[in-house]
Amino acid sequence: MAFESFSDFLAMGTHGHYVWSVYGISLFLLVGITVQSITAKKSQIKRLRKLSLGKQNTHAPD
Amino acid sequence: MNWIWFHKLGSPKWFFHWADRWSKLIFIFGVSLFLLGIIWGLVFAPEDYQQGNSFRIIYIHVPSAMLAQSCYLALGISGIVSLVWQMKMAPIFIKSVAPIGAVMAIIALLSGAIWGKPTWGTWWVWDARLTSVLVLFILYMGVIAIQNSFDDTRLSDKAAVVISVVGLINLPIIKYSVDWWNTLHQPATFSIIEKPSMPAEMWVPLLFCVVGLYLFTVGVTCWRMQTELLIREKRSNWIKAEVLDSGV
Amino acid sequence: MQTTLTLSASNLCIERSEKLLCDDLSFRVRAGEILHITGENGAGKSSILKVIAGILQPLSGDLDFSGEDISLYRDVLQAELLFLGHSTGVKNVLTVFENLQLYFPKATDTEINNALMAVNLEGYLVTEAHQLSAGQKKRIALAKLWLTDKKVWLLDEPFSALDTRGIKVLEYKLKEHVECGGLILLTTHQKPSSVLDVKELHLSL
Amino acid sequence: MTYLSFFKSELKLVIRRKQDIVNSLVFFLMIVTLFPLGVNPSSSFLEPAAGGIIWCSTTLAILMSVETMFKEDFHDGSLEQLVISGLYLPFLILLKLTVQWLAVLLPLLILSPLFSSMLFLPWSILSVLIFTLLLGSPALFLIGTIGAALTLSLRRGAVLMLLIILPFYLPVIIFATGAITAAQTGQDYMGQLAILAAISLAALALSPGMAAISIKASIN
Repeated sequence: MAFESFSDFLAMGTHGHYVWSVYGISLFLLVGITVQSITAKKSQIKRLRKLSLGKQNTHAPD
Repeated sequence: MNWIWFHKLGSPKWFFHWADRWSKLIFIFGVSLFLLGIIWGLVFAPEDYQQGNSFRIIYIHVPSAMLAQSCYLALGISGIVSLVWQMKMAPIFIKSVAPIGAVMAIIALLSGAIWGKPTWGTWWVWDARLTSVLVLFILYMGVIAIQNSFDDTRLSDKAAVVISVVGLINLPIIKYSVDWWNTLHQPATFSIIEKPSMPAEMWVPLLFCVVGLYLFTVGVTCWRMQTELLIREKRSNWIKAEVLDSGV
Repeated sequence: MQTTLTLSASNLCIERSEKLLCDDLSFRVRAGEILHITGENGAGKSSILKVIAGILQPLSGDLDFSGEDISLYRDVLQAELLFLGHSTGVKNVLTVFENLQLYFPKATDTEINNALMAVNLEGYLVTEAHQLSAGQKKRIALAKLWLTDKKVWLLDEPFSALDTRGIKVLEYKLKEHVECGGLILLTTHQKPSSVLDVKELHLSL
Repeated sequence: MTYLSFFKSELKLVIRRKQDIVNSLVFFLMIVTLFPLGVNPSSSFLEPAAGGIIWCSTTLAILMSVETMFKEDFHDGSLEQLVISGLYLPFLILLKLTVQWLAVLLPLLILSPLFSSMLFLPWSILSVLIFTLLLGSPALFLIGTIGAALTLSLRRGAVLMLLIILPFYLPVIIFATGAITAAQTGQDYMGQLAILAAISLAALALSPGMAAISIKASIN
């Protein structure tokens, strides 16, 4: 353990705001691209599903 | 030598199933490694004797800078693969990995700039590493821009392939020229990362972070490629079956 | 050794901007024949010609020229090919004469003059092409037919810029060409007159 | 069509379109003028910066002239005719490029004494400047061709082309200005010139083929 207390850990010496802002921004960007990738895939699956189900319905009567 | 894996990789259907099975595992494993490395680095690694705690930015900066370079390398290699073997998956890979590489480059740039403030006293120094990451970022934006500029998929694929191949060949030249230029103009600045010796408590977590971020990238790339496949192969039967099977 | 020219396509699939234009198209043209490709606007008449010429890539299918597979490399065909597309390839700042000289550097002045006479452009020899109308530019491109020694002609709407007399002249030229052992693929809207003996290939949307 | 007749007609085209060449020279002059006006007209600023200023202006002027290189051929259909002519497309591109290079670079070289005296570049350095232009500019043209070929079907491709091609120009600019700086400080500059020549040769090997692939994709 490199820190005496939790507040020490937050302060990071005098460099707390540098370290935490880097980690914050990075986390935001990494989570952002992950979420974007997952939702894009899901929404595309949903769209294709609707499309193929819709086709089945329209073809059903004949 | 067995080349079956190579041909399998070129098959969209095979890839889709492979990604379905493995991408989640790879992603989760990667994220856990990365988090482990970061927590280790933030909480347990010792303070740097020169830079103090701002040194802990290394656990973000180095992995993302490495990923930014590796992604471009992968981009260029798959560009060559696409030119030589006309492999269908290669342009899909390029399209999927370019945004991730761009994000990695942004992270490396921002973390470098923020790290620069306590180290050099300014947000930006024209240091060799930061400058080449900046160029890398512009290269990524070029690939992304050219993919989004054409309506025709075939043309945008070809354009992205050509640009990434040219980029791959240019990358070492750019890197070398920036390094050379840097020694010319900035002989005095000390580089933020290169150390004569880094103790194991410092570099082992860094290794965790690097490997973790690589795996994270592989996982996310798989999903993006699957999305791209779902868009492009929407008329094929196996995609239709796939879509109906999967529970959203 | 086969000496007669044949051009054949088998199972050709052509896609343009995500739309399938033709699926499983096959045809065969021999020396002395004219293939007339008909179809509505947007049915892919021009695209077929461009695919054969090697400007567009087909989705799948094979092309064969006199027994040689030209699906991947069109060199053998292009050595014998004259393609007149929708865009004329006429350079605006060059004169009519220079435009033809670019494609036929060995042609003499009289030959070029005669060719221009055939398309009713005599007297425009040293006029720069940007002073001419779109129809006249199209006729500059058509004049190539009177200068070329290539055997395979791909003509996209060759009659569109011509008057009745011009159409007749061109039809006789086409007839002469196939009689000398050439082969022609052409697209038109209107039916060519009975002077020409054509094989029909109809594309439906 | 033969290689010779193509080359001749390209020469004619360039000569008839003198205005395009004049435009890119005026564009060059304009950028050079921006620096004394916008930053500092004193020789203490301009003299060390002269190499960089001239090279940045050259880069932009070349990019502008290369960008339009295939546009007209694409719209009037002669590009299609080139592709199906049965001639080797990369070589045709190289011929076209040679004409363009002569047309842009020769006037630039002739005017370079003027530009360098405007920027207080000493006469002894002028030869180094000319050498860097001669050895470095082929790379700029060759790499730029790829961008021009890729964006030729776009109506507003100029900005996109700048974005994708300029990063590839960095090494050329760095080594060219490096050679000029080295000459100004009395150091040996042969190394930089050799690297410039190497980059140009590499571009010569690679670019025509790449541009041909791009053109074939673009006329689709």
